[in-house]
Amino acid sequence: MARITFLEAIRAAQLEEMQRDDKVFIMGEDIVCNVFGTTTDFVENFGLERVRDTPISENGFVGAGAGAAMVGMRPIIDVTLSSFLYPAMDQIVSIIAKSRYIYGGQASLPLVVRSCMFYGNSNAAQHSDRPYPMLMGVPGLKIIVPSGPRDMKGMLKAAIRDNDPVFCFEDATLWSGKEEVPDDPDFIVPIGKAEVKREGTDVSIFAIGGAVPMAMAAAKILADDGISAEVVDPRTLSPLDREAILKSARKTGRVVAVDPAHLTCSAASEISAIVVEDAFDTLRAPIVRVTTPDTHMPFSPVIEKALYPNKERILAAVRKVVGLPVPA
Amino acid sequence: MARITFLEAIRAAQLEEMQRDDKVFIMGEDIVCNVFGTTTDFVENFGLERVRDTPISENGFVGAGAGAAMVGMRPIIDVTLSSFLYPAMDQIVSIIAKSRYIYGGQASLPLVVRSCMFYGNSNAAQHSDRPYPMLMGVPGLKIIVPSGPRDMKGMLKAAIRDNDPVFCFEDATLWSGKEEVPDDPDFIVPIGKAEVKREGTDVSIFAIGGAVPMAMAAAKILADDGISAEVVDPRTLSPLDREAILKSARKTGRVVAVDPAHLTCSAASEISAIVVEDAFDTLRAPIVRVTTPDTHMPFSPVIEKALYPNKERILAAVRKVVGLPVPA
Amino acid sequence: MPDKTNDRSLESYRRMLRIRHFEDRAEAMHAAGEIPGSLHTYAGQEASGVGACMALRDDDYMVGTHRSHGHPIAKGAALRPLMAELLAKATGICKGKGGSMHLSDFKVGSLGETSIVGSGLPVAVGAALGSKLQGNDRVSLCFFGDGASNEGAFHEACNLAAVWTLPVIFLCENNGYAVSTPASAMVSVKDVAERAKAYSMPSAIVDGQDVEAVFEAVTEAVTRARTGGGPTFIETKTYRYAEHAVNMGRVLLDRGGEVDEWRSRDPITKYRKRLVEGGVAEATLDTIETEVVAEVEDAITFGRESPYPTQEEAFDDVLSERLPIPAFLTA
Amino acid sequence: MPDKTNDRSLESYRRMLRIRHFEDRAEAMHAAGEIPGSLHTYAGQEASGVGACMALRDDDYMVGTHRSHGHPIAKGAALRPLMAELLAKATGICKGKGGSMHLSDFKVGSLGETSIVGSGLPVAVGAALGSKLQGNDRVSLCFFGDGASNEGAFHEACNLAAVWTLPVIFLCENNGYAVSTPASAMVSVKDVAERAKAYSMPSAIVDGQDVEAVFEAVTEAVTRARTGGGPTFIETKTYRYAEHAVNMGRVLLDRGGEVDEWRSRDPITKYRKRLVEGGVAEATLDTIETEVVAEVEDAITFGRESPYPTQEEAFDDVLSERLPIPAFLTA
Ligand SMILES: Cc1ncc(C[n+]2csc(CCOP(=O)(O)OP(=O)(O)O)c2C)c(N)n1
Ligand SMILES: Cc1ncc(C[n+]2csc(CCOP(=O)(O)OP(=O)(O)O)c2C)c(N)n1
Ligand SMILES: [Mg+2]
Ligand SMILES: [Mg+2]
Repeated sequence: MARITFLEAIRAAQLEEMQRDDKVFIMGEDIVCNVFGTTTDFVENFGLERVRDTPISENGFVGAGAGAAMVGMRPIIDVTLSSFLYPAMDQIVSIIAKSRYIYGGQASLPLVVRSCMFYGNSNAAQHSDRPYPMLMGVPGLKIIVPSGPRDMKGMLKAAIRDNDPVFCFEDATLWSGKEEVPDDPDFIVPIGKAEVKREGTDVSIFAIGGAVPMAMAAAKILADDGISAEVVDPRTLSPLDREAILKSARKTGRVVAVDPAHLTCSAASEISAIVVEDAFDTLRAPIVRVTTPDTHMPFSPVIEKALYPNKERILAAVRKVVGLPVPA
Repeated sequence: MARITFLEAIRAAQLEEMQRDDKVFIMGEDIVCNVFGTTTDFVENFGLERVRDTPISENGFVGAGAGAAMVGMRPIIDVTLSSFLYPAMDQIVSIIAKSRYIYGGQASLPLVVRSCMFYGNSNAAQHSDRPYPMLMGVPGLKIIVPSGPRDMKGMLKAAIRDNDPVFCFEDATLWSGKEEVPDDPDFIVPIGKAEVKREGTDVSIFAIGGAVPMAMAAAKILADDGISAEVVDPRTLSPLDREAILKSARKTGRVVAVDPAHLTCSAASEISAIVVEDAFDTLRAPIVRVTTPDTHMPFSPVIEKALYPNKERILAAVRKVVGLPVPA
Repeated sequence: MPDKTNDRSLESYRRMLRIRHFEDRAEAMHAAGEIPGSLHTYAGQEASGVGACMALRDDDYMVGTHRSHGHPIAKGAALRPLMAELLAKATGICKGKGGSMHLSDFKVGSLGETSIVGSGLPVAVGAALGSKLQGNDRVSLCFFGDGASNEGAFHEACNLAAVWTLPVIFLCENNGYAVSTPASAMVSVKDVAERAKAYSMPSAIVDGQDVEAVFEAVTEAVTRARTGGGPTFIETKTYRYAEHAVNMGRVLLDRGGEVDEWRSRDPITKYRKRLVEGGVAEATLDTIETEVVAEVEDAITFGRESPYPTQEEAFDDVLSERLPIPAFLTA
Repeated sequence: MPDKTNDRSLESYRRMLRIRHFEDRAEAMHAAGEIPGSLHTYAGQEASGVGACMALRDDDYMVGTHRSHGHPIAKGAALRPLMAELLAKATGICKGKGGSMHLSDFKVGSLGETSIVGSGLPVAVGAALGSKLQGNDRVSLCFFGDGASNEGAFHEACNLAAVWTLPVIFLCENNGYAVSTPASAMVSVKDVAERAKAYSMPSAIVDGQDVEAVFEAVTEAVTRARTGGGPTFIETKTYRYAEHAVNMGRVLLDRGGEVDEWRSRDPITKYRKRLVEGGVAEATLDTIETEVVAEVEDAITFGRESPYPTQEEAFDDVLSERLPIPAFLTA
């Protein structure tokens, strides 16, 4: 066990898996110079073949990752920021998601696309995306959004070992947070399993990525008010752990879904739809979504910050679904 | 009034608007040769400058449309099939959706992207996409999915006159259907308004694109069973007509959402989430989504057809929410 | 003609004939309603595919396009699973899930015929990267059209292969058209091979109707690639006889006498003549043709007698484990 | 030096100085925490931007990049709204919604500095298409970097401009690096301008530190474009003195003596020397500098005294009508 940051957890996962399996390699823009600190000492450890700078050609190198995976490699493809996934969307949807199927199982694509969601930093609309919901409707992809160093390390290791393409969305608001993380090189957090981060009985708060610590903080405050909030982190958004979502929703009968993505067609919308479809009988209140509204992210920090989910909005949503007055 | 097909309605809308406004032009792959019949006689009428074949460069010519719009033109950009939108995703999200905002309102992008959803025809996973939900979470875009020739003509004309970027998804399963369509060159169907295609009191069926005729057929059968189904076509998916959705949901208390897209993060999911969030008190049953499951579209017709929504699945869903036994 | 060449020549002839007969029959079966979906035939271009693939080893990689029948046959794929695929059967090479635009036989290194124009190019580069990282000497060849050379994916793939010195052969089959648009109007260079200069890549332009010429050019490129010399760009000048795809009569432009002119240089007829002139007995070639016809008929019979996939198979191969079958299909 | 040239020379000098002073102050204000977000400075590249824009008419179009301060100033934008933008104020040229990577003044034809690498190229082509369709003679110039020339968007834009004979100038500012990676490792040609051949486009390589040389090359391209001769590719060899963006110390490679060497050819110092040698009085140039300094300080004061946008403004300019404000913000 060591107390490490989210970024250190990424590095540790990559390091251990590259040591374990020489089919694993990493490529992306400015990987060698290690912009964010997730590849410290990698060139020294693995050389420039396995730690590979790419030209600014997202569609090209994401697709090259697909090709390399098809012939037996296990690429980690670092697409610096999630906003740079759009140029690669064709290879993502048409090749990575569909090749196994379209060739009747002949193709295997064991690859990981890592991409950071860099929002809340005054980097304006073209650099602040949180686009995982876009990919949730694309069959053939797995999607993870870890909410802390422990999950980050365990799930990224699971992703690298997975035989299917996994998209790992890394919430930069979590980068510097620290947690105890196991050193065991076989420590794995399985893909596809939600985690109850806090047990409760009155309301289920489903929270994603950077919203998880906010939900935990809100739950603490709610406890003081006598409200027992359960915090559930789906962790994997594709495939969603429907059973865990329904179990918690059925237990509490009240649901708040917190999601840093834009409101419409968000993961929060999907969770809400699942609950009302399959746990309606136990539902005692409206399901409230706490998301980023459907506007772009402005540069000016004075108007950017208030747009994302925060503890206060979660508290207000919970108070609404449990029937308490919401302070103005 | 004339009885025309969906494809003829597209042609008529384009023809009239190009006659009305010389800022309107159309470009796309194989536009001149008129593959689908939506530009018959256009070259003769408007010449090769305004009816423009493009190279196979979706990102390039979609972006060129954006640039042309910024300097005062009103392009209709024909992206033959929706599966070819992915290569253009960067220009769509980073430029078309965000330019007005990021430049503080200096940019105007009055353009239309038309794209056909060509599914159910044994064209396999790479050619059968219905990807509008991907764009519903992108602020700055309007999205329409007309369900018949009348709406097709009226909404496309509205889209061409609109000062914002409008994505028009054309469901090819509707291509040959005919309807009476007004000849009036100022006949417009406003963007942003849902339409109650059939009034009812027991259940609200929200249906999109090609699912609308199925929902109407189902409603007819249900009427024989004594069930009064209301069929609501949102028509515009962005911005969704929340009021109309909530009004119908509150009236009937029972909701079925039918959507040819994949289940997860679909428009059906969003409609469901809106209803349970804002019309919970009147909701009397689970909200059932009838969508395409989260698998790719296979080539083999014997296994492709059953995957899409159909009348039988809508009937089963309605029977479930109204509490009737669902025949096995 | 030395024996080895002779073997290769006869095999080239056989593979070209296989493609031609396979497609002639497929077209008829499509017209008869037996084959669903679209069908983009390769007739006229056989020398390009076969000449190129004959220069590859069995374990080399090849990636192709929507015009997908010719490439895997050229690479040596067995016909039964290909025809069964066209017939949408469970025994198809893609289990009936890919169809005419995706005939791909991974066993012979055919890593995917992909129907999104340009999308195969990065994949081919990635396969070559795999070879490099694994330290083997397999090369990767990518077929693509004149139209595809206008896609961004083409550009990014070429640059990647060049800066990483990867063993890739970019094989542009310039058949003069992309659906209805002539290359002369859409590609901003006279010869697509000009574009190789943008990547400091050696290039060659060859007569795509001459299977030997293609073989020779590709052989040189393969040698370069296998010995660490990096990528090569080859443009074959060729022609498709038919419309872009079946039932696209509307876009069958009036190509004037062009079709006849190209037919007069038919790659199979031409090669047969050359073989005969080179001393191969007519009877040998007739036997090959008889065998090919039988092989195609056998594939058709196999396909026809094969079962369709079951509904559950629609949920297979999305991920490495089968997805749960939705309730509405199990009820 | 004839008068006209002299006016232009002094204006060139003024604009280069504006950029330099504007950015020097912006950097300090960023370091002091007054300017949020990232900041990519243009210092070292001023001659490239100014030389190019001086060759344009006021009503010509220009599209740029994340390194967005220099281009609009070069095109003649007023400094107040630019500085107010950096300060995230409502009076900013983008109302505080774009920030440092997006300074764009549509009034002077600056149609967008876009921070997604390569994404401005298709837009510039589209603006040129607009000119052609409207039958006017406005040209469209697009700045982009060496790194951007590896994006698919670059390729598609060039081909489109070429086959449609559009009035576009592709101006590649080759500063040798894309973040940490040298062009020599990532761009598969020695000179990016080589890539013009892939589009049958005339090209030129110019010393990007020489504002006159850039002006001349672009003037020739503008004449070609304006008279229906189609696109031109121009590569300016230039250099950025600073790290890729402020606070990116980690990727400030050890560039050896390179920085000093380039500083010794500083475009502003060089040009001042040349003007003086050409007979311009030192005092004239000093006055310009004094004016520029005052102008920058005025812009800073304006920006500082301007109000921040209100929360509601976050919902403006998404569409042409303001979006409804969500309840959680109005409560
Ligand atoms: C990204 C994309 N855009 C458009 C299409 C539609 N389409 C299919 S084949 C084709 C023409 C391809 O031309 P070329 O690359 O020359 O190949 P050819 O058909 O001549 O073999 C087009 C436009 C597609 N499949 N994918
Ligand atoms: C599509 C995309 N990929 C990556 C980035 C991150 N990024 C910003 S600037 C830059 C380097 C650009 O290099 P170049 O085009 O040479 O311009 P320069 O910074 O040298 O002016 C990169 C990789 C981005 N903004 N957009
Ligand atoms: Mg072609
Ligand atoms: Mg650069």
